[in-house]
Parts: sequence; structure tokens; C-alpha cells
Amino acid sequence: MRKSRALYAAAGTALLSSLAVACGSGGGAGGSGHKAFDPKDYRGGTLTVLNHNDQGHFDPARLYTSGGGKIPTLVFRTLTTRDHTTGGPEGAKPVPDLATDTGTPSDGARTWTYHLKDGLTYEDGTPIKAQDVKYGIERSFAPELPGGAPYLRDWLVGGEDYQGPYKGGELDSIVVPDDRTIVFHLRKPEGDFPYLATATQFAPVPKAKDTGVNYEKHPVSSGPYKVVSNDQGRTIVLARNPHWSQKNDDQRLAGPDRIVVQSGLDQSVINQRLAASSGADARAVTTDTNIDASVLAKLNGPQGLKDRVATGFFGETWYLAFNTKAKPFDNQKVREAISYAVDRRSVVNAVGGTAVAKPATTFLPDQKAFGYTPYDYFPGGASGDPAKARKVLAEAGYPNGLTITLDHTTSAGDGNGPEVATAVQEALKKAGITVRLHASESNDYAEKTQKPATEPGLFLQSWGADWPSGGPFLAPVFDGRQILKGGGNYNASQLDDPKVNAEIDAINKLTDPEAAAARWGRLDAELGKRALTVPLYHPVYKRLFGKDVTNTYVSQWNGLYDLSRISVK
Amino acid sequence: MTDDLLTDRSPSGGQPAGDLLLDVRDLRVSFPTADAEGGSVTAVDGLSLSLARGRSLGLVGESGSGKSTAAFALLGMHRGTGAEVTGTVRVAGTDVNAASDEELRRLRGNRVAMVFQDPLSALDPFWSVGDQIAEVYRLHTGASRRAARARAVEVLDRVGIPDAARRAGAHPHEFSGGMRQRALIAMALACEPDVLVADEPTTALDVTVQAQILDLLHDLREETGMGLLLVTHDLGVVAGATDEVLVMQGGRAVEHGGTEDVLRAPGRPYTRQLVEAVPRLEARRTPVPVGDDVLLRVEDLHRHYPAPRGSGGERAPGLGRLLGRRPQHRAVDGVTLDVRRGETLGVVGESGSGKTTLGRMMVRLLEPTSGRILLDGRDISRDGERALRPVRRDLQMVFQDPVSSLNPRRSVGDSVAEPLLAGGADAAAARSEVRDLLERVGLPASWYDRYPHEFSGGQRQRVGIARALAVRPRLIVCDEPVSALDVSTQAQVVGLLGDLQREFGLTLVFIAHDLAVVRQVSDRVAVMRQGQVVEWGDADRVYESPQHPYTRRLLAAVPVLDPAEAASRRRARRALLALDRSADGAEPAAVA
Amino acid sequence: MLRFLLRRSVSTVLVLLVLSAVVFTLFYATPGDPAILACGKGCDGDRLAVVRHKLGTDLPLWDQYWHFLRGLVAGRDYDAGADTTHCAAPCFGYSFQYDQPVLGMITARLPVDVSLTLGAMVIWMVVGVGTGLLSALRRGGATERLLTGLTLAGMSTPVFLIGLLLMMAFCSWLGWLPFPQYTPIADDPARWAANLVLPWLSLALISAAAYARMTRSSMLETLAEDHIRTGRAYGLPERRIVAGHALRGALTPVITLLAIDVGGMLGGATLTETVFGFDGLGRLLVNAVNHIDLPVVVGVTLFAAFFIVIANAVADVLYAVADPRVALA
Amino acid sequence: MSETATVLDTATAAGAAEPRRRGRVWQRLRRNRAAMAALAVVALLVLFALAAPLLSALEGQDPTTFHSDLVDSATGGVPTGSFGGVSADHWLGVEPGNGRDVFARLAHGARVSLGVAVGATLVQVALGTLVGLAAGLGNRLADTVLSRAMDLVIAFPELVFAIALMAIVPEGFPRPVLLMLVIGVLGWGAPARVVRAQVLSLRGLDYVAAARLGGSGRWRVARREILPGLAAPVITFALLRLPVNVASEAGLSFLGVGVRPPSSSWGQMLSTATTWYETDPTYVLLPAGLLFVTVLAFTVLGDGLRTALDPRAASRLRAGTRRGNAAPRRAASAARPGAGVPAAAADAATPPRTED
Repeated sequence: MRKSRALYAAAGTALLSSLAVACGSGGGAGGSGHKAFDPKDYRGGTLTVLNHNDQGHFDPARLYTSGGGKIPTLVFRTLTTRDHTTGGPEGAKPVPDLATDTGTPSDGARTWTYHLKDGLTYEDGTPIKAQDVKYGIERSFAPELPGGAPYLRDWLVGGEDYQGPYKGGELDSIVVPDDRTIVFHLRKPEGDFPYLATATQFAPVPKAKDTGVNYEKHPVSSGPYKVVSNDQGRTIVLARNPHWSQKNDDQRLAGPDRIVVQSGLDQSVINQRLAASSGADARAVTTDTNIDASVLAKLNGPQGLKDRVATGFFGETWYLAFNTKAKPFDNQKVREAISYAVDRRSVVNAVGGTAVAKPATTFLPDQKAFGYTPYDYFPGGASGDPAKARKVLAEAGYPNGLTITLDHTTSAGDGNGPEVATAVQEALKKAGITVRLHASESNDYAEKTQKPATEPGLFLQSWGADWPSGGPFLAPVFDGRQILKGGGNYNASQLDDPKVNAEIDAINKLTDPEAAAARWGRLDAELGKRALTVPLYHPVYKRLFGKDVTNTYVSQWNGLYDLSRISVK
Repeated sequence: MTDDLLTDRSPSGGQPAGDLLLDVRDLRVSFPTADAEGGSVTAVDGLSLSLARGRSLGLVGESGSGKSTAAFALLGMHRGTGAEVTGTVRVAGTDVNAASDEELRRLRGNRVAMVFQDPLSALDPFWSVGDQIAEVYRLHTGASRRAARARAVEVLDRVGIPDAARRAGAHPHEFSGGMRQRALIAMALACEPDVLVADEPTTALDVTVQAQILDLLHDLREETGMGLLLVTHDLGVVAGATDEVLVMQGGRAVEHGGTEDVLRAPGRPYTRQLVEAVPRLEARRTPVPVGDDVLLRVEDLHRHYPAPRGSGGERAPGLGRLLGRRPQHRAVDGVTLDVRRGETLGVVGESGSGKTTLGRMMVRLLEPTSGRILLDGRDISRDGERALRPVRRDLQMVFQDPVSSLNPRRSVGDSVAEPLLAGGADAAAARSEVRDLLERVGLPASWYDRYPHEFSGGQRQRVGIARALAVRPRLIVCDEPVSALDVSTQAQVVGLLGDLQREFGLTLVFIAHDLAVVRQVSDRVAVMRQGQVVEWGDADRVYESPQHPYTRRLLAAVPVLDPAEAASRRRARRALLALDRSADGAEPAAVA
Repeated sequence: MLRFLLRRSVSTVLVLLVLSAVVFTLFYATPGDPAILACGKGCDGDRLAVVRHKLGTDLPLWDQYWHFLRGLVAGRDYDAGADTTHCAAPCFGYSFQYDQPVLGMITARLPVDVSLTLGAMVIWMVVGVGTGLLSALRRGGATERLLTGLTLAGMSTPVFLIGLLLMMAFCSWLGWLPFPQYTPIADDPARWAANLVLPWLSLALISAAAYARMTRSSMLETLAEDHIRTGRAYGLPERRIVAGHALRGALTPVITLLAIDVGGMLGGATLTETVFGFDGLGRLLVNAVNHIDLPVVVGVTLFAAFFIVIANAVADVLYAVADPRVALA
Repeated sequence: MSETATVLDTATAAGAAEPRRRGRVWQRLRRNRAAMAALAVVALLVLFALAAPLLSALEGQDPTTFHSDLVDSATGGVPTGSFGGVSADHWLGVEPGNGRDVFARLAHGARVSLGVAVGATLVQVALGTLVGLAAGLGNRLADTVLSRAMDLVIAFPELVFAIALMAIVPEGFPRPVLLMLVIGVLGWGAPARVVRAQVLSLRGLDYVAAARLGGSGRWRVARREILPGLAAPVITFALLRLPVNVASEAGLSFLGVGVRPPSSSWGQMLSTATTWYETDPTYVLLPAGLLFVTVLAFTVLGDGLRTALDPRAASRLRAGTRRGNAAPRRAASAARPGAGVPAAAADAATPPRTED
């Protein structure tokens, strides 16, 4: 039990960004393309994706995506998927993809049954079978193919010890009674299973075509595009899959004939190119690079950049994490003083200004799907309240100030990078708290901050949920049973309150999302009083796209426009 | 220039100017100085000279007398360098100073050709010798490539390059020093010039090769009738090679006349001084009474070096060679000698004969590869630096190069005091002793604090001698102590060494390439060749009845001051050469 | 020549061995476990152990090094459970981060650096040597002073500064050129060139300045040599002296330096790649260092070293070819 | 008394004579107008760096205080006001994003940039002299091994190794010192080669042989005869190397492996400036300009000193007899082909470039 819980975490936020993974949730304003949508006008052409981070592994077993990902969803169809068809709040809900519905729960949500649609085929025309879906999930258990989300191991019966199909035979908790039916047996009630079934692990993999670690070079497509070439995740060229039919896929439009993903580009170069939008760049987008100051300044200029920015919100919170087992952060007054002192305006400026970040006072993202409940128990205004902080600090027993160390990464421009750290340092200085900075390379940082034994007292951290629900957002961070001694711990405060744990269990049993959301919100507000974190900001995604790109509306699931519906002129 | 400053007994003085190949009137050359603003130095100051067809003129002077500057002015070489040239220079009918660049260019190498001191650097290392000659020939005659090539082979053959057709394709570095100078002369001959200007053509060469080159120039002049202007510091060279001589001092001509007249009866004190200072081969040394007491003995001494890559030398066999064990060059190859207490042992030999290596092993600056060095019967050949410490005081050395033998960053007094201080003397005592020593070698004691750059070459050599004397050594090895000095200074330094030897009871080993100098100072002489001593014995015996053919060849090559004697020697050399050829069939130039 | 090649090969191997050992030791001392990265999020002790075994990081350093060396010669198998990955000789290792043979990653990026280097080389040779020759031949005049000034300015501008300013000027303000993006020459030669113009220029400018200085001093030195005086004394026209006699001597050291510089650059032009966002060897290395991707670090470093050592040998051969006095042994 | 007097006498005499030599160099340097201008610039820069706390206090600012009110958060943090927010309070404007004072940061950055460069140069020269001396004075084996090591160190891409080294050293280590050490430790090859060559040529000189004959031990010879002769080439080398090190530091900071915030260095300012060049060009041009001027000034000064120390270059083209004609330069270097980089490449005249 404990061990399986360990699967929740590992690999920190750095990994999230470096592998272009989105742990996601939706909500927020839906943007939309600047042209009226009519897919028939916009078939053909080549869409270029200019990215900073490599796509990394392109094996469905190894991808860690939210709602099927941006590029993976073009190639891998899954049992369910996020709702691609709308930019509204409905986009945060799972919809059927390969399956005929989002799943039928039974046995108190411990058993989930799916039926495949008719006439589904791979890129070579062979039919997709339920056995292939099972095999695809089993592959993700193989230690040789690490990288996927931990939930399957945690939820499926026998998952924690299963070693994958290469060594471990079959996984009995997935039952395939016939070619088009698949049944999952879970260890506990999981109302969120349809959300999980959007992950690429739920894509079918024909056993005969499995080449192990080399499968990612040419994964067999079940989606509208097939892989023409994959240069180690740096350059991926996708072309239309002739065997895909829109008849049994109501989610994807597949406008462009070809999609070329080019990564490893400098972020400023991406913005410059998209702003200039000349040549092939006119039909280009980026899925991982926010606009920077140079674009912001020109936004209202004659180039019309304003109309070429898509704005979305990803359910993510960047915060100051306290280790309450470490002095002086075991003292709630100290934590409160820091909460008062923090200058959110300079933090927001440090990551790019109000256009790309919203100051946060709650841990839950300010989106309905998460159950957002506004609160601000330690109001510091826009730029902190040093006077109040000093007072609280004196109450805490430090009338003459305090010297503490703040850990951060060396990654410039990141929310846990040196800029934000200095902003915090400056703000606390005004409150009489001297902050020493200690930087680590991002992988070291993740390793260090995620192990209670080595966890620093105060550090910059972020959390993004894997799907738009309060559960995966609060549980890993505040559930005392998820304190992982061996590493991969995200419960930085090391809070282990039976009352909190019980409340989490209770909400998990709820099957009504609305009711669950309300209670997650209440739990968050309750936790906020204890000053276990200092929420700093929620990111805003602002992405530039080329001038000949259309239909760029933003998914409420992960805050990004959906490549499967974008068209180019 | 006023005429009474010049002693002119020129035989060609009365010839009409029109027949003259060279006619220089009141030539002045001055250079702007690098440091002072607007200042200049006058290198040649009112020189006049002339040269008729088939005649040869020697331009003689010590360093800095302006002789080379004058020679360069004949070809208009100062054009474009910032030097100021006035007066008239007519060469083969062309007024050099007034000629256009193009006229001047057509003159150079065509009507007047020049031969330089250092043939290695004077030839383009990247081009084959034949191509360089052919290029000059084509340039001035417009001949075809093939014809030019043939001409190159022809002139190379004329200057005595064996197998000229093949050797024409070789690069300068593949030639020996003498061969290079021949090649340069061949280049000069290519266009059959009217005048050949040779600027110290033999200074960089060994004495035997020098003789060959001078003979070649002589023969060429007789054969082609061209005029020869020979610039040299060596009166001996002029004696054998020119009809007339012009002596320069400080940029001015001080004496001009027939070679024989000037050398026999110099009209000016300066010329007389020069002539007297020339060491004479026949001058004997007053023998110093010496016992049989051996101070230093070397036995079967060897010193080998790895040969430079790509050169010949002895080759390591097989795999060793492939893996880079380099062939060995035997600098000293089995020398056995003894030095008796109180005597002067002269060591002569041409460059590369191993004499310097031998000298440095004697004072144990170098460790021998094999063999023994016995000082007072004790073998010191393998002693380490520490064991040598006490021996160091006994063995000292005077070096050749007065520039590099003194540390430029220390005052000369400090340099001389260094061995005393290293030996533990206190500073004050050392200082007073050094002042005495300086006075003893003929320098004012007050110069203690001066730096080497403030001294002339001869003065520096005196400092070097004082330093060697400071520790009261028993043996001093003098390695070419005078070869970098002008003749007049040479005589003074040699004299000083003799005085000191008597005064301090020193034993000297005197290493030099100049046979005349060696004879002046030595009781016994060893002749070295290719790392070996080919002959050694009493100086008089070796010089007067040489046994080894090499010694004979050496002695025959030494230039003499008497032109008549020089002519007879030239004949003797021819005979020797013929003898050599028939004897071993070897090409004598291989020595060069 | 044979002897030269043999000696060179032996010394090359030695150099690379020493270097690989140094780099190996250096990085083994780094904190952080590459297996965690390779394993990804949600990786516990058992799975980590499997990954460690596959990567070989569970072995002592000495064994790892030994495996690496053997892999170079004989290839190597990476045990990945069901199917073992074979990395054919010369196996430079297997990337922790990408699950790819390092050699493949290197060769995929090599065209970027080759394009960068060769193009830049042409520019800096033409500009640098031309400038150097001109200022040597126009010695003392206003031309020389101007060129010397420009050269100094060129040398004083850090390469990333040049790149930034060029992009500012040509892409952003003037809009004459696209923001550089690497296009393989096989795809579209025109676009390849258009995209590379700015990187070439920024890479070439500083080298051009250095080469101009070197060419100038080398030319002046050669012109001061005695054989040039001989040429003048024999009436050779100035043009012929310069072109026929001085140039070869003056350019010999320049050409040999060129070989070495090109060799060094082929191993990655980190700053230029960074400024222009090119994905070449330099960026690969920086990225690998940041992610403790040891095999990539070692592989790229050795690969770069290999180029440099080869370049040195080429320089020696060029030198010998250019200068008849040098014999290769 | 008399002894003291003599010693004093000797000392003053030596002291008086040495300045004569130095005096000549200084005179020649003074006539070089470009070098004098460069010297003035260098002096100003050094003053700027040394007086950084004073200057920023004079301005009334410090390099780390945020001024969020002076930047426009909505546009990502562009300073309000023209020329990057230049005002009476902020002489050179404020940093975009956080509003820190640019003048104060430039001044404090100068300390890092110059300090690291000077420190690294000292490390390079010290290590290089040590290794060069050991190679030049040691036996054949030591010389071969050390020379090979020099070839290696010179040949290998400094930047690549610097990045690698900077990444693996624990974070607690003070960054400027680390930068200094890394740049220094990777750059000793060239000075070692210069020193070795100089030692070899000095060692062959007769006055060294004379000192040995005079009974001076190995160390006494090294100290009294050889070390003084290394001063000129080493100083010249150091001065020419300095700008290269300034650029190295900037390059490393630009790549993000240099000093850590909140300290500033010019290279680091430039790396953050890259996203601002369109909206706040002042912020790019200031550190860029300073960097350029610094490198240029040191280069010109180094050049000038080299010419002043070696005036042969000036009078090289004079016609006339060349006495003591040394072997041509290339013939000498041709004697050891296969020795790695040709001698010309190691010429201090062209200091190795930082990158690429």
C-alpha cells in the first residue's frame, strides 16, 4: 500500500517542463481562433510546431500526458479523451474516444467496463482489438519502459507487483471477454477512472508490432496521423493516416496534411519567429513556449499580434513550500510572517508579468472544476505587508529578525528559478528576514526536495494536477499517507492529520463531480489557515501562433489550443 | 668629404667614366632613427668608388662601417625603406638614384647581381633552386620555361654543383652551406651580369668552403669579364680575391688603392691597425715551459644526440625506428686528449666538428654519453650537480657570444660576483674583489653597476673573463672567445688571456675555428673533424708539417694577406683538390 | 609517412584514453542519479534498480569505464528486459535521457556544426586573410590603421554579442532575413544558406579578426625575410614577390591553424548554437551536462577530442606539404 | 656599517638601473597614443569596479532592491519611462522585470567581471609558469609529458569543459571564485607553453651555463637567472589574456552557468537582456558596450605593451647587414613537427579565442 503510494510522485516540476508534459486540468476562459470555423475550407497544408523542449519518448507507454497530450493525441487514440470539440467549460470533461462511452462503473466504481467502437483500424488497415488496449496498458508496467503516470499501478488489482508483459505474463485485473470489450478491476473505488482513461497508456498497441524500446521510433497509429519520421523526439514528422476516418472519430478534425514538430529551439527564437510569421512560420504554432516581453510590448502594434495570441489556463500553482519538520518553519507564526511578507507583484514580474501569471492566495487553481474557493488569510496586498510580517515574526519569538535559506533551481525563467527566488528574498528583507539563496541544478533539486530526509526548510515548488479535479491536486500534497520517505514525496509540509486524510478518502468516494469539487474547495480553504504553503501565482498560458493558423481555440483541460482541430491556410 | 682624408692610390683612378661598370660619386645614405624624433644616422658619408670591366674591388671595414649599406645602395635597395640616399650611383650606365622603378627592376639581377652573406635565408625555402634561377632568367630574358630551366642547370653546373640537372629540383635546405652559396652565385650568373656585388659571401662558411667559393668567384671573373665588388670584414679574403681595396671607417672611405699596395704598406693608421691585427698563421707563440703534469684528461669521450627528425644520421633499426626512436648524431665520437698544467691547448675545427661539445663536457656542463673525464686523476664524468660543486671552482669557461653570456637583467658586477656569492662569500668582500677583477681585465672598477647593454662586445668579453677568474680556477675553457669580435678587438682579448695565464698560472683550452688565432695562443693543438680528433701535437709541428690530409686542406684554405701568396695557395688548393678527387673519388663539397 | 601515421594513431588513442578517463571520473563525482531521470515520474526502488542495471550505473566506476572501452571496440548490449538493445561498435554509450545510442545522437547533430563551421570558415578566411594581407601590404597608411582598428573591434566583440546584434539588426529591425532555423542542405539549399548567413557571420567575425592579425604579422615577418630581399635584388616585380614568394610562407602557419580551429569547432560551437537556437553538438553537450546524461557528455567530449586530434595531425601534414623543409616522421 | 652601506649601495644601484630599463619601456608605451587611451579606459574601469559601493551609494541605490513600481507588469515588466527608465534616481535606468538599478548593477557587475578575469588570469599565469618551468627545467620525460599535457589543454574546447565543471561543483562554493578557478585551471596551457619556450631559450643561454659553472644550484639558477627573464613575456601574455578571460566569464554567465543571482555580472545581465532588446534596447546596449570597451581596452593595452617590450617589430624592415643572424623562425619551428600545434598557433600574438 505504502509502496504503491510511492508511485504518485518522483520527477519534479523540472521534469514536467523538460519533457513537455502537462499534468493538467481545465477551466478558465476559452479563447478561440480569429476566424469563423469551417473545417472544410481548411484541409491540407503543413502545420509546423516550434517547441523549446524535446518531445522526448514517443512511446504511448512512456508518455506522461494530460488528457492525451497535444501531439500524442494526433497519433494515439485512447478509450476516452478530453473533449476536443469545445473551448468552453465542457472541455474539462472526458468524452469517449475509442470506446462507445466514458465507461460503465460497477461494484461501487471498483469495476469499469468499456466497449470499442465499430470499424476502428490502425494505420495499416488492421482492426483495433480490445486485446491491444490491454496489451498497451500492460506494456506501461514494464520497467524497461518507464515514464508513465503512476495511477495504473496504484489502482489496478495486482498492479504494484506486475512487471509488464515481457517478464510478467498478463495482468489478470484487465479482462477482455471479447474483441470489443475490456473490463478493469480496481482495488478501490475510483470515480475518476474515465479521466485516467484519457492517458496514452490506454492506446492500443498490436503485440505483433511491439519492438520494445524501439517501438517509439515508429509507433503504430490509431489516430488521424502516422509517424513519418521521429528523430529522437527532436523532429517529428506526421502525415495523414489514410485509414483513419472521421466517421468514428468525432473529436479530431485533422486539418493539415502534415505536421512537423521541431524542438530544441530557443524560447526567444520561437517567439521571434512566430511574431515575424514569415514563410513556413506563418503556419506554425508552439505548444510549450509562452510569449515573452518582446512580444508583449508589440502586442497592440501594427503587426496585429494581439489577434494571434491564444490565452489559456492550466490548473497549476507555484508556491513556497515549507518543511514543517524543519526549524523555524515548525512555528506556524514564522510561516504566517513569511506569508504576509511575500511580494506577489515582484514574483509575477519575475516570471513575465501579469500577462502570464496571476497572483495566487489559494492553493487550488482558480478554476471551477477544481472547486476553487477564494480565501486570503494572510493578506499582504499586491506587494506584501512587511510591517504586519514583522509583528507576527515578533510574536513568533523573532523580534530581531531571522535568517533562513531558500532553495531554488538554476533554471533561469522558471517559476522555481533564481528570479523568483530573488524576488522573495527582496520582499522578506523588508520584513527583517534575511534570506540566503541556495540553487541546485533542476534534477538535483527534484531529488533533494522530494525526499523528506534531504528536504530543505523552504523552497520553491509547483503542483499541477493530472486532470481537472481537486483530488489529484490536494491529495499528493496534503495526504499524510503520501509522505514518501524513499523519494518522490510531494507532501513537503509533511502534514499527517488523520482528519485531513479521512476527508480526502470521503471525497474520493463521491461520484458527483460538482459535489466533490465543493468539498475539495472547503478542504483547501481549511488547509490554507495552517499556512503550510505560500501560494505565489497561477500561470497563464499565452501562446503566439502564425498568421495563417486558424481555429486555435483553447482546451479547458490543459489550457492549450488543440492541435487536432487546428487548420492552416 | 675632403680629399685629404682619403688616401687614394687607385690604379683605375684615371680611367674615363664611360667604361666604368660602377661609378659612385659622393654617396650618402642616412636612416631615420627609430627612437628620437626627426633624428637620423648617416651610415654612408660621401663615398665615391668606381669599378671597370673585369676588375675586382674589395670594400673592407669593421662592423658598422657602412660597407653593406653602400653595397645595397648600388642596387637601389634603399628605395622605399625611408632611407635618404644622395649622390650619384651609375651602374652599367644606369643612374640608379634617378631611374624609374621599372628601369631599376630591369637592372637588378640582370646587369648587376648580388650575392648575400647567408645563402640559406637568401633563397626561398619553398622553391626548388632550379626554379628560382629559372624565374630570374625568364623575367629578364623572356625565355621559355624550358629554356630557362636549361639555363638554370647550365649555371648550376658552371658553379660546380655535381649532377646539376637533378639537383636543380632540390630545395635550398637540401643543400649544404657551400652548395647553397654556389647556387646563389649561379643565380647571379644566370643573366650574365656586368657586375657582381658579393656582400660577405663567405662569412657564414667554414674556411675550406670559403676558399672554394673565393676560388670560384675568381675563376668566374676571369672567364666572363664581369666586375666584382666584394664586401668583407676580412682582409685575408680581400687579399686573395681583389685587385683593389677600399677601406671604410664610420661610413667614410679612408684608404683606396691596389690590394697589394694597401696590405703591404697601409697608408693610414687605421688600415695599418687592421692589417696588424689580422692573426697570422705563421706567427709562433713563445712557448711556455710546461711539465708533463696532466691536469685534465679525457678518454674515449662520446656524446650523442638524437638527430633532428628527417635528417640522416645513424638509424635505429626496425621497430624502434618505426616507433620513433630517433637516429643518433655523434657530436663527439671517441676523443682522447690530455691537458697539461699551465699549457694552452688549442682545439680547431670547422663548424659541426664537435669542438664546443667537447669543451662543455670538459667543464662538465654536459654529461658525456660514454667515456671518462679525469681531473687530477679523479673521474668526474658521472658526478651529479652536488658532487660537482667543489670541482666547479676549478673549471671555468669563457663563452663565445658576448651578448648571451651576460644576464641582461643584472649589473655586470653582480654577474661577476655571482659565483663568489654562490660560494658563500659575504656581499661586501665579493664586491671589493669584483672591483679588483674588473680592473684587472681592463675595465674601470666603477663600472660595477652598469648593465651589459652599455658595454661593447670586447668589454663584455672582458667581463666574462673576469667572471671566470673570480673563483680562481685552474682550467679555463675558452670557447671561440674572439670570433664574434672585430679583428682589432680580437687581438686585445687574446693578449689579455695570455697575460692572465702567466699571472695566475692558468691552464687554458682554447677552442676556435680560426687557425691563425689558435696558433697564436696554443702550445699544443688538436684538430677536430666530425666528432673526432684527427691530429694533435705541438702547435708548431701541426702547423708546419701536418700529417693528416684534412689538416693540410684546412691550412691550405686559410686566407693570407699577401696577394702573391694567396695566388700560389690557390694553385696549391687546385692540386690538392685534384689529388682528393683521384684519391677517394669523393666530392669535396660534401665537406662543405 | 607511414611512420608518422603509426605514431599519430598511437598517440591519438592514448590522448583519447586519458581524456575519457578524466571525463569519466569527473562526472562520476557528480551528485544526482541519472537513473531517476531515465526512469521518470513514478519510479520506485525496484524499478529504479532495473534502470540502474540497464544503464550500468550500479557497477563501480572502473567497471563502467571498462565496459565503455570495450563497447568502443566491440559494441555493447544494453539489457532492457524483453529485448536487448545492441549498440554497434564504435559504441560511444547509450543516452540515459533519450534511450538512444550516443553516436546516433551525435551524427544527427553533426550536420549542424559542419554547416556552421565550413561556411564560417570560408567567410573568415576570405575576410580575415584578405584584411591581414591588405594591412600588411599597405603598411603604415590610413588603410592599415583603419583595418587594424576594425580587427581589434572584431576581436573584442564576444561571439554571442555579435550574434545578438546581427539578429537584432537583420531579422528584427530590418527584417531582411528569417530568424535562423537550421534546415538541412538536402531539403533546400537556398534556405539552408539563408538561415545560416547570420550564424556564419557571427562565428566568422571574431575568427576573421584573429586571422587578420595573424596573417598580417606572418606576412610582415615573411616580407622581412632575406629571400624576399633576394627577390627584390634580382628585379622581381613586387606583385610577383608577394604572390610567388611571400604568400606561401606567410600563409603556411595560417592554414595549419585553420585546420586546428576547424577541428575544434566541429566538436560544437556552443555559444553560436545557443544564440541562434541551433541544435548542434554544443547544445547537446550543455543539455547533457544539465541532465547528468553521462554517456552523452563523455561521447560528445570524446568526439570533439577526436576531431581536434585529427585536426592536429592534418595540420602537421598540411605543414609538411606546404613547407618542403619539414619531414613527417 | 660599511657592510650595510655596501649592501644598500648595491640595492639602490640595482634598483636604479632596473627602472632605467622599465623607463624605456614606459617611454615607448607613452608614445603609443592608442595604448595610453586604453590605459586610461582600463584605469577608469578598475575605478568603476573598486568604487562600486561608493558610486551606487552616491546614486542612492543598491544593486538588489526591487522597484516593482517602475516597471509595467502588464507588458512583462518593461521599465516605465524612456531609455529604460532613466531618471534622476536611476542614472542608467532600471532592470526590466524587477526594476533593480542598472547603474548599481553594472558597477557591481564590473567587480565580478573584472575580478574573475584578473583572478583567472593570475591562476593561469601562476599554473602556467609553474608547469612551464617544470617542463623547461625538468628532464626529457617530464618535458615530454608536460608538453603533451599543454597541447591537450590548449586544444580542448575550454568552454565545453568549463560548462561541465561549473555544473558539477557543489552549489555552496562561492561562484565568482569557482568561475575564476575554472577559467584559470582550463587556461594554463598557453602560458605554460610560452614560459616553457622562454625557459628553454634562456636555459640555452651562456649566462645560465656560467651561473652553473659558478657553483649555483638548480634552484638558485632558476630563481636568479631564469625567473627574471620570464617577467616580460608573462606580463605581456597576462595582459593579452585578460580580455579573453573577461569574454570567457561573460560567455559562461551568458550560458547561465556563471554567477548566481542576486549578484550581477555583465554576461549575466546580457543573457537576461536578450529578451528585451526590442522593448528596452538600453538594457542590452549598456552591458554589451561595457564588455566591448573592456575587452578592446585590454587588448589594445596588451598590444601596446608587447610592442614596447619588443621594439624589434618596429625596426624589422630596415635594410642592411643582419648580424648574429638567427635561423628563420619557421625553420626553427619546423624542427619539431608533430609537436601538436605549430609554433605560430601558440604565438601569444593571437591569444586563443574563447569559443567556437
